[in-house]
Amino acid sequence: MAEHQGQVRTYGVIFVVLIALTGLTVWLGSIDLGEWHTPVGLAVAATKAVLIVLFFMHMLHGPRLTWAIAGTTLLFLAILLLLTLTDYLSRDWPTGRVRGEMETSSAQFFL
Amino acid sequence: MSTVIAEPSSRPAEPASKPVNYLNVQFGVRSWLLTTDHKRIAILYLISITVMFFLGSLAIVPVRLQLLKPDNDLLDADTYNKMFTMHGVVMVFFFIIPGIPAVLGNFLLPMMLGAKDLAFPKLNLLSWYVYLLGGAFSLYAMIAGGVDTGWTFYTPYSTRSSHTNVIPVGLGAFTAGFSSILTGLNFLVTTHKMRAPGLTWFRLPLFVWAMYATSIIILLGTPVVAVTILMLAIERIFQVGVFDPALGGDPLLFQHLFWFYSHPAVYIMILPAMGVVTEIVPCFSRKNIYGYKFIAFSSLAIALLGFLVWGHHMFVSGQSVYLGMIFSILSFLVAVPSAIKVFNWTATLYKGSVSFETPMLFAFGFIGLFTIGGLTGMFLATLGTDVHLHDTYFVIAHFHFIMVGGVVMAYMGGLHFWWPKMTGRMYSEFWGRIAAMLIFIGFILTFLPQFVVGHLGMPRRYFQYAPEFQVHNVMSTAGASILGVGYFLPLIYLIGSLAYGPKASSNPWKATGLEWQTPSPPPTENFPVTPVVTREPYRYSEEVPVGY
Amino acid sequence: MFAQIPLLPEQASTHASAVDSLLTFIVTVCGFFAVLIGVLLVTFAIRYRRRTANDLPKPVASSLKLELTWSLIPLAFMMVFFVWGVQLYFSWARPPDDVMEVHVVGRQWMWKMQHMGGQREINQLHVPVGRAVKLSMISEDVIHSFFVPAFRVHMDVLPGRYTTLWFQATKPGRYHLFCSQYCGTNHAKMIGEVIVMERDEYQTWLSQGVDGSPASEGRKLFMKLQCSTCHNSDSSARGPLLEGIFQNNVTLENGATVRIDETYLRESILYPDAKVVAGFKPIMPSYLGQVNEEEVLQLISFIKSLQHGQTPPRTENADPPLNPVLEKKKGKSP
Amino acid sequence: MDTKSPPLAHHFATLKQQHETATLGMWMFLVTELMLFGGLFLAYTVYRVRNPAEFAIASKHLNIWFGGINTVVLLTSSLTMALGVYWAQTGKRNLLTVGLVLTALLGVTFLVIKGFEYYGDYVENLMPGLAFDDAEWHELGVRPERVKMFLIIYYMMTGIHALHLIIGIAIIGLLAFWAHRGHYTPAYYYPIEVGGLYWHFVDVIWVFLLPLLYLAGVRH
Repeated sequence: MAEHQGQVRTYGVIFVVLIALTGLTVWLGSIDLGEWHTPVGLAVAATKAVLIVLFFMHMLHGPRLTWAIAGTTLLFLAILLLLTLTDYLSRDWPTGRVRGEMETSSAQFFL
Repeated sequence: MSTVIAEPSSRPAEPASKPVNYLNVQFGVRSWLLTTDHKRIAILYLISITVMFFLGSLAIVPVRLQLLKPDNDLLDADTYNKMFTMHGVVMVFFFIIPGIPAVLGNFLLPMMLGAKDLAFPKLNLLSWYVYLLGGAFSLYAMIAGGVDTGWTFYTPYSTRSSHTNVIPVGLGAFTAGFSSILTGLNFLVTTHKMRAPGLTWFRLPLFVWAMYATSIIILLGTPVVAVTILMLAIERIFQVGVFDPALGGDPLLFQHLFWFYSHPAVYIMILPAMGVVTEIVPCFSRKNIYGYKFIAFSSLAIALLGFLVWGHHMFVSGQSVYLGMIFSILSFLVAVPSAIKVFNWTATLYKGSVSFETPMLFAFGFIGLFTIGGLTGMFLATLGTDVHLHDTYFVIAHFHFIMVGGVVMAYMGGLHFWWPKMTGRMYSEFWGRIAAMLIFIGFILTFLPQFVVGHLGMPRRYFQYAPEFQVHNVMSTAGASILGVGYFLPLIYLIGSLAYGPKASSNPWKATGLEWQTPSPPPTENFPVTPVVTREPYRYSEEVPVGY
Repeated sequence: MFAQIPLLPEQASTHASAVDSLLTFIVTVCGFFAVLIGVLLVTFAIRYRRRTANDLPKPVASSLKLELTWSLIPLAFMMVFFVWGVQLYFSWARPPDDVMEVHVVGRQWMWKMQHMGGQREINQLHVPVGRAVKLSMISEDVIHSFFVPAFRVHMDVLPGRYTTLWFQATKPGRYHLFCSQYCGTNHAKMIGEVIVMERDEYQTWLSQGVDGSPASEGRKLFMKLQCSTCHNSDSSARGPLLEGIFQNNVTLENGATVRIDETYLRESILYPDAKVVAGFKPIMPSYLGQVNEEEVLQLISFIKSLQHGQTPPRTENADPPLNPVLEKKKGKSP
Repeated sequence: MDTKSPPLAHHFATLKQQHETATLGMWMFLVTELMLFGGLFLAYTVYRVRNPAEFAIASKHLNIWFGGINTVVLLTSSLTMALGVYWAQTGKRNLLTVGLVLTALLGVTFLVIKGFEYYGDYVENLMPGLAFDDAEWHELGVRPERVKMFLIIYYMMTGIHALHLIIGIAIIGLLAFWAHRGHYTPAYYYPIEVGGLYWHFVDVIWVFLLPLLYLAGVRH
């Protein structure tokens, strides 16, 4: 693994950013963003995760294969989540059958 | 003729004195139980999987006998339910899923790659112990009174209603899952990092491609079913709702999570089988495989698309009908790469030099039965017809054509094909052919009538049934007894060959793979000198390929 | 001997003939491909069998055209299966407007049916020929599945949620009813019969042994449980008036809107706190465990039938049912 | 015991191959781990879509301070881990040992805080099966069985996460011991790198658990 100048400083900066983002999450948690509450919380979390993966886990300068692995995993995770959620969100679309138990619309997820 | 695809592989002359190989390098129980040699681990797996196969077969004997008469009372309902559940659990989790990868894959993958071992030999040994642990949990459950949920563990029956050993069996499946994760991980890393010099991706044998695709599925799917079983166990133990509607849950979520793994698991079973057949067919046609890249990429396509079709198990479950539509069309798409493979195998025979040794007979059996199994899948992927055929014996027949007619046929073919390499002995060709034909005939007789009785409306998991279904069930039971003889024969003549079989040469079939370039049985680190590969696989002839 | 082996199931519903046409089509196409592959395998195996031990055939290059041909032609057929299958699936999922409804409750290990006219049956379902029948189904315990092979229809019966299945019988007779989703010990005994009758016979059958329609049974229950203590037309009523509300939209305490359907009514009877109508307090007690699934269906039928001014009068001198939690709270407070 | 010739396993040709193989193996393992949590994330999402009110209210009953402080603890441990890998690359044996020991200790700190948090949950009747009062939730106008569902998902997610952390602490502890013994050199440090990948992954999972579990509802 190639060494990089000022790696310690990079780690320090990333760490400070991570802590700041944690503070931000907790602070945002007390603010009513309406339906954006969860997406914003998850976006901050995703940012933190990306920073950790890219820098602490060295993916940024890692082999392409690592990127491919990460991408594949996220793709299949998305398949699992999206196809299953499709069921819950479209189960009650009209076909004339008796409506199922779930009345919540997709928008309510983010309330 | 002998084709050498590895240039400097100076073929080791077989000296008169006993050559050192992986079998005789060390003796004693310790040397086996603590081995990290992938070939020895493969043998350990072979033994344990064979035991599991016969246990699973034994469990179905009383079931088939019970079904001889419509209102038979040979078994009571509970015993019947426990028997078919054990048959399903043992066969699925402890035989078919690990079968080809853990035995043939373990033995062959490093050799086909020109490597000395798998990337993580200790992990490989660990996977066998984890497998044994899982098996122990399941056997405990069997002895302690059995389990009656069916291998699918559907909630809320499994969490609320069943009074049997759901947890130990769930734990067994959970544990066995981690065993296959370790194997899959090992295969992926080995394929990426341990290939011999010159062995580029498109020079890999197609068995390796198949194992690679299988391993991807194992890695992505198995953990999901593991955590699902965990949730099921927690709901059952604490009576806190995850899936049970009375506790606020949704039973369909269990089905989604379960089939997200268990449908791709079908491809975990069939892809290695396809890989085996892809090795056998060109060898006994003495010709290059037709459409190498199409077969290679169709394996990957199956791995990807296989994850997109799980909902076709749920067409009448109350899932969204719109999602049903999506799953239906995706299910048709996954049929295309399978069709590509069948056509390519057939085309490989064209203008070949076809011979009919035992492995090739099994391969023919595989192609025929798999084709029927695949085509009957069309009826189940089509929404309108699945509404009728769902959960009937039609489904039973369909997946047995794939899993038994397909996977077990290929497993037997592969075992016979590489038996000389694994043991250094030849088995009786005569008995081999008899067994192959008995299995084929027995299989057809067992499962063909089940398509009919399923269409007539006989639901699965019925211990007594309407009288008009009797003829078909009697035929099935008759076929199953032939099938049983067919499976028992190899046990005898293969074991017999260890003592009485003639010594096998390093390449008895005159095949091209790297594994045939080393003595039979191979030495501990597989190759005396690391081979260098300079050309694509399946080059039986020096001539340049000609078009149609 | 072979003449005695049954090969095809009876066709006794409008759906059955539609499914059978599609089945025939798929059998034809798949049969063609199976035979094609079989013939090719056998022909090649014989024609190109090894003749001398040292045969060494020339290698054959693969052809993109050929690969595409044998990928795309099956795919084209499959798309036909798909589109045809979807049509049937939607007709299976979408009952016609003019249907005769029957309530079905599944439990380990029996089927309980209740007709709108009040007739109740166990493991039998009498229906007239030529009339669309819609089953509203729910399970009391685990998942079951309502399967009538002669009608080529199938639908899972879930606990906690209504599912529906409809069919229109075309031929009088007695047909198997199976539970096809494994449900425990006597799964194989959870069987029954669907008895299809000519219309006049069916009318005769209807006139025998009527217990009272679900709606009238529901009315009795409604009175027995003293629902009208709160659900009445007084301006000070503690619960919403239930007259003519079915299929209306209603605003909840939290501002959301729900349509009043069977599932909402069931939830409100068993879990009244879940979706409280705006302007009312969550004081209604849960009837979970006090009414079974059949009775819930009866109450729902009654509420569906309830028109303006039909709410039964309050029973005199009856204490209203109270939310146990509130009771407890009252007890706790000094 | 300062090993000058780094151990090359018999089946590898070069140290580089061995290093790459091990790293790749860990990445592949993390694929599995992510999919394992994926199943739980799906259950969470589905039930949150179905029961938004219960999830919001139950989430507000969890203690955000424990969650927040633990996030900081875990992020700090990730920093010390990353520095540890850097010191291993650059051959700073003592610093490496210190980095690893700190990482493991921070992991233990996390678990201790988590333990206090679980105890607090128990005291506040947030443990279905052990301490839970349906009436309390009826009063808040939500269905208790759905609150239980949130809590059981919370315990599964944090429990499995804690299990991973315990395994991680054991691994890092062993690595620290060997580092102290001088096993690792700039040419042979892949066990540190691989252990680090695992540790960071456990951290990444927690980063998502924070908003999902503690911030499902708006806290005022």
